[in-house]
Amino acid sequence: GSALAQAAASAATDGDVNILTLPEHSTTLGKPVAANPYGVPSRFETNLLRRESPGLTRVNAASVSFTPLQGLFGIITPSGLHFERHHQGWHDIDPGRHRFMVNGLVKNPKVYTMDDLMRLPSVSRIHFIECGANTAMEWGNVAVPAVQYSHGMLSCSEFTGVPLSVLLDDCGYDRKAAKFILAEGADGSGMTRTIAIEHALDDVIVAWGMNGEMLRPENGYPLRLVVPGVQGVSWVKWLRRIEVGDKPYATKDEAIHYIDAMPNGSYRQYTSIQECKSVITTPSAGQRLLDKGFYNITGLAWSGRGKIKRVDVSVDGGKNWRAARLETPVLSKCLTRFNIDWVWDGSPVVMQSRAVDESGYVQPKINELRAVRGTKSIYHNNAIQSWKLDVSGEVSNVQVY
Amino acid sequence: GSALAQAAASAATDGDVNILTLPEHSTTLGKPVAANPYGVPSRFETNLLRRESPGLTRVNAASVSFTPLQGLFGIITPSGLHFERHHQGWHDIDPGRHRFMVNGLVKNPKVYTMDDLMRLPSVSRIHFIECGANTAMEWGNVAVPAVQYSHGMLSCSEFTGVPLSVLLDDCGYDRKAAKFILAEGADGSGMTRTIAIEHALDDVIVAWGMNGEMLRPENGYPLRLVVPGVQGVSWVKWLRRIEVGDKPYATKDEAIHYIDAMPNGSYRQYTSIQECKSVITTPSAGQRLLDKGFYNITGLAWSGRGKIKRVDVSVDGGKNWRAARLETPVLSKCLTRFNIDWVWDGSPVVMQSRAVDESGYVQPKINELRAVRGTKSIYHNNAIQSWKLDVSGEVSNVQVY
Amino acid sequence: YPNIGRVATDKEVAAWDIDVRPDFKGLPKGSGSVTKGMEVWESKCASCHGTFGESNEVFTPIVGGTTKEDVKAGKVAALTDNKQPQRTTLMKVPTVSTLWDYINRAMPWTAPKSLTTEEVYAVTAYILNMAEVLPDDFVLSNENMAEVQKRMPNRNGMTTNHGMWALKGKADVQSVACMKDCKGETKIRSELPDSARNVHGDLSQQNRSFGPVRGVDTSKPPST
Amino acid sequence: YPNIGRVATDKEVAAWDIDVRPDFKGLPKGSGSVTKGMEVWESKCASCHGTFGESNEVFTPIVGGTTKEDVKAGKVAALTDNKQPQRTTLMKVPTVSTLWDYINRAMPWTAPKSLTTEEVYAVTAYILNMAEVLPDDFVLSNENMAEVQKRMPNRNGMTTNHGMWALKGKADVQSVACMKDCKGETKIRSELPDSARNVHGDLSQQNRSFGPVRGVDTSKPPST
Ligand code: HEC
Ligand code: HEC
Ligand SMILES: [Ca+2]
Ligand SMILES: [Ca+2]
Ligand SMILES: [Ca+2]
Ligand SMILES: [Ca+2]
Ligand SMILES: [Ca+2]
Ligand SMILES: [Ca+2]
Ligand SMILES: [Co+2]
Ligand SMILES: [Co+2]
Repeated sequence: GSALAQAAASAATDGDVNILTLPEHSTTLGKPVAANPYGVPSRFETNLLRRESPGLTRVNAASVSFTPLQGLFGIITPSGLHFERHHQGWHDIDPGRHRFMVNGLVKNPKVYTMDDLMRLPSVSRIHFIECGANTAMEWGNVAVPAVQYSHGMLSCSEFTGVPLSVLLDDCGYDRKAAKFILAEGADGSGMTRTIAIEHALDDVIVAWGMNGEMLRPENGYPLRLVVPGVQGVSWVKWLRRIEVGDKPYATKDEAIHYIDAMPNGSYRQYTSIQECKSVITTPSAGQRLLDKGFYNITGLAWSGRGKIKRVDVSVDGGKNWRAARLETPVLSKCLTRFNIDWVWDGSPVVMQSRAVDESGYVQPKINELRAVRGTKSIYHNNAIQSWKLDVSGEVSNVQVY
Repeated sequence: GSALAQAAASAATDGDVNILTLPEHSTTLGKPVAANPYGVPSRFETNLLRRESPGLTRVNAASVSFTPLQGLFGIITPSGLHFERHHQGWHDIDPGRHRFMVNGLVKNPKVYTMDDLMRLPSVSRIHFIECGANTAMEWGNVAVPAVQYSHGMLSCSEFTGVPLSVLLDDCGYDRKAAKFILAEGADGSGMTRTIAIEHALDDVIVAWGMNGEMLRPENGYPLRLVVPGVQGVSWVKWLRRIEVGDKPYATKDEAIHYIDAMPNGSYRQYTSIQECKSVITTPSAGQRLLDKGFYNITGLAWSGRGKIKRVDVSVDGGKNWRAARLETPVLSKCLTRFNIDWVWDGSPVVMQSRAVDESGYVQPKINELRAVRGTKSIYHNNAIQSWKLDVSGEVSNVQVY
Repeated sequence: YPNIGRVATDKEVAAWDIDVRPDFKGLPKGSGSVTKGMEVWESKCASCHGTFGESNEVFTPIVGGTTKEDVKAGKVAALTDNKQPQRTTLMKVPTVSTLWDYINRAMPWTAPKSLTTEEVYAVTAYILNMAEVLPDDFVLSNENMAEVQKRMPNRNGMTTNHGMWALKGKADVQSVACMKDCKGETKIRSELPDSARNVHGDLSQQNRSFGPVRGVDTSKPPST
Repeated sequence: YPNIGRVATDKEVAAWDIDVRPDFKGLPKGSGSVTKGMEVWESKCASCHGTFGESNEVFTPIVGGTTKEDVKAGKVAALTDNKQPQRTTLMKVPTVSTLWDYINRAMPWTAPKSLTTEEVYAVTAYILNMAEVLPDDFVLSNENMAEVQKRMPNRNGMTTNHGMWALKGKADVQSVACMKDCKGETKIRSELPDSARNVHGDLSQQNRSFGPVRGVDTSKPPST
């Protein structure tokens, strides 16, 4: 804190030099409008970036980049920092040549251009997207040094598109026989995922918009599926096709991956819902408090089963809990930011958050998860996260139960 | 529509070549994760930019750039396309050296660093910001060719910061004597605006966050005031100081500008609330429909007095109206997107939207506004906007009453 | 909030608390003559605002459109008869504090906050002198500002009698939401002049090349 | 929705509808031998996945960890005894259709959808041959896929008996939200290994240089 030190030093005398000597920007003319016709962050905002976790995957076109949750505010993820998960790399697809097809158990298999789709009745909704493998590295022991890597396969945006139900109706889907849909991407992996028809008709969106503009290429430009509450792999990017069928498809990413290893050696298949979870983002591991005194402990809570009902925070390793303030609006299958007042007296602290959703489900401890699912499960780790604050002010990642 | 034509042509035969011949992105490996650690829009998204209106001002450091509303979705404005209004240019201020002061009728005048402020209890809320001069060019006759220029001094973001009431409390403001506050910027113009204490204590935020990340430099990095419902000029950027006082300050931008000329030659001073307004963004002037058939008419509604209650749409120049679907959540002092189904039969159409807010206020026609305020008013033009659709498919800006 | 912020020193408050209110709270002691003001104006202001404050080059004119009668009435007649093509600063500004405060904080545009207190008094006096509000030999000071206020041409030009300040203020325009067979004319009263069609550039370049609509090629005339 | 979209032609559907389900709906007629599959593998696959499908270079191994007993049982024993260091593709995959579909749509990685139908049959057969699921002289075809399915080592390894698919499914883990003096141990059971401290780079460069906290300089050991 050189700025802090400086401030303190000069405050002892006449005052802070940053006040007493007017800064240059107060005494000069600044830059014109539209200097950046498409604006970018400040030159002082170069540390919070999407980053990879070394060794997580062996090739970076079938890999992950993580959202820097440690320094974000509110619930909207800046689109430039939305996490990435590609299986065969990303492309910047020409929307004029992109086509979308619906086939299978429908009266009329149809082809739509982007022009067609964007003329249809659209909706915009704010939803979280979380990779099923978020926090996977921590099923066993503590493995990563910061919330970016432990929880950063998580983002939240306002998505705009046409409800899938509108398209299924438009093609005359078979209301009796239809039991599942298959969503298929136009990338090399031809990513495919099965979705139950009830879910498809409920709140799934064929989306082109993200945070007011077109999807970013890394997130599926010009078209992706939005499957609220369900793990990100089902939100098929570069969406080219929906097939209506009567049986699940057991695609690679629902028969070899995104299956949950149980202690008895079996795998749970078709586990898609992201259960209720929360994490304190500031302060969090890899951060240092400069000082004793007041802090706003803040974090995120979410549930694939609906709205967040309550978030409790403990600063004594789980012995006592206080309900945090939830920011409004609290939306279904959307991030909810929580805040709670706290004064650090300089002693060591273990802080945790625990979310409860509208179904009454309580975010579990890691040992409770393991008691049912063992330690090989990889996906769907929604355990309570513990951060240890040391007397030095340094926060680190620990498991507590 | 060469893509359309192509599609139509090939559809007559075996099918669309864009389907029959697999695109390159389906048969190759794409780019790795974190190729862009801070992502940017697609290479096909280069047309929607912040743009100036030629002749509106004479120097571009005291000017405006407009948000391209004609192609945006939902309610969140991408931060790179947030409108700009500077009076003495913009700066990219070093947050480590930025200071914030509260003085005047307070027990303890105080200085805060960004470190201090960001430790305080924060809130995040989605609000619109509209320049008081939005749509000013149309107080008289039709003047501009597109919604970007008629309504583009309008944006909407999730803002994060500490409630001003927390800071006023922290400094021990004089609950009896305090009647107004003055907000002051650190830019060359030292932008200053008076705000009533009731408003200051209500929902005003000293904000650092916008859409999940720090404010952009053009929007006040690292600190700006958020004054929900009030014209943008009060949302002081590069905020350096709040003074608590007992009288209004009659600053340049509340004694020479942002005053409303009335037909009797007097000016209304201290008009700050942005009254209920709406506009159809697609289709809108300067756009062309390629085809008859179904369209989703979509637009935005907002009110400085609270929530939007209803938006009506007319496609016959105001004779008959239908209530549009409002997207949820409908938030106070926030954009609300509306959508309505419509089939174009190829005949000429005049389309309009009309918003009603929770106070019961009905967005007026331009002649109703003029009947009270005349034609010199400049600011606070919240009239119903009419777009004329020609048989050729071209949409243009008209005034209808 | 333990350990957050600190008390500001007097010098810090003095460095930043520069605002001057209509009742002259905040006005520093000092003075400046019209004569000195002319020097300041010609060396530091006239290049942008014109020798007589009349220039429209970088901003609307500062001086012009006010009369001796206005000084008496405290209400600028040209605001009613609309004979002046543009509304100048002095036609609008009701309070002399506003001029003083703004020049002090923001002018000259490229070097804001560079004027001495004397220079601000002087150039404010000179602007009012150009507008024939103050005589050539006037020396403006903190002592006589209140007197000068009484000569401001549009000092009675403002009203706060409206509903757009208070959170629950009453709206002045009351429309009605008719839904069916609404009466009244629904005629097109104004259309975009042809000359304005392409002034903002070709709109086909300002819309996406896909989606529900295209941008109109405004470099060509409308097709009908 | 008048004038939106159009009916797809048969050829268009055929061009894109390539998925193959566990019940072999979508499987095109054709066949491919283990022998041919070895050619395909060595020329187009082995560089990434290893000559024996064992490579860990670009992805987890495809082959390994399955036994003749697993083929009989339809359940891979190593998934229970955890003796295999990594879980290979063949240890997990229950359905042969999954392999066929995925290789057909996505492999080879840098040239997806470039294989002929025969090549896909052949290389699928060869992978199963490497795992000793199919004999050296086997010719895999649409006719015998159902038989091969009966030999998949982990064909009985899946369960859908859980609550994470249905919108209103019942959660398997039921915690309780104790608020005060909560019982049970609250011990630190695991901490970040020192070796992992700086693996993701210096965290002081991954946080802002201002705000409520700073990033820890992880290039140095912790201060306690
Ligand atoms: C380099 C150009 C430039 C110079 C030099 C300059 N000004 Fe200005 N002035 C401007 C601009 C541009 C504005 C409008 C700023 C805005 O939009 O807020 C302005 C605004 C003003 C206004 C407010 C007018 C109004 O109606 O809002 C006053 C008064 C003024 N200047 C006085 C001065 C004085 C006195 C000086 C010299 C001491 C000076 N100016 C020097 C460019 C200049
Ligand atoms: C250039 C490297 C490369 C080549 C060549 C290649 N693969 Fe792959 N393969 C990969 C990668 C990387 C993945 C993982 C993709 C992902 O993450 O979704 C993969 C995945 C697979 C899988 C799924 C494994 C699993 O557990 O998910 C199979 C099966 C497979 N490849 C078979 C083949 C066959 C057959 C060929 C040749 C016809 C081939 N591969 C050629 C790189 C390659
Ligand atoms: Ca401190
Ligand atoms: Ca003051
Ligand atoms: Ca001149
Ligand atoms: Ca069509
Ligand atoms: Ca199929
Ligand atoms: Ca090898
Ligand atoms: Co995932
Ligand atoms: Co404004």
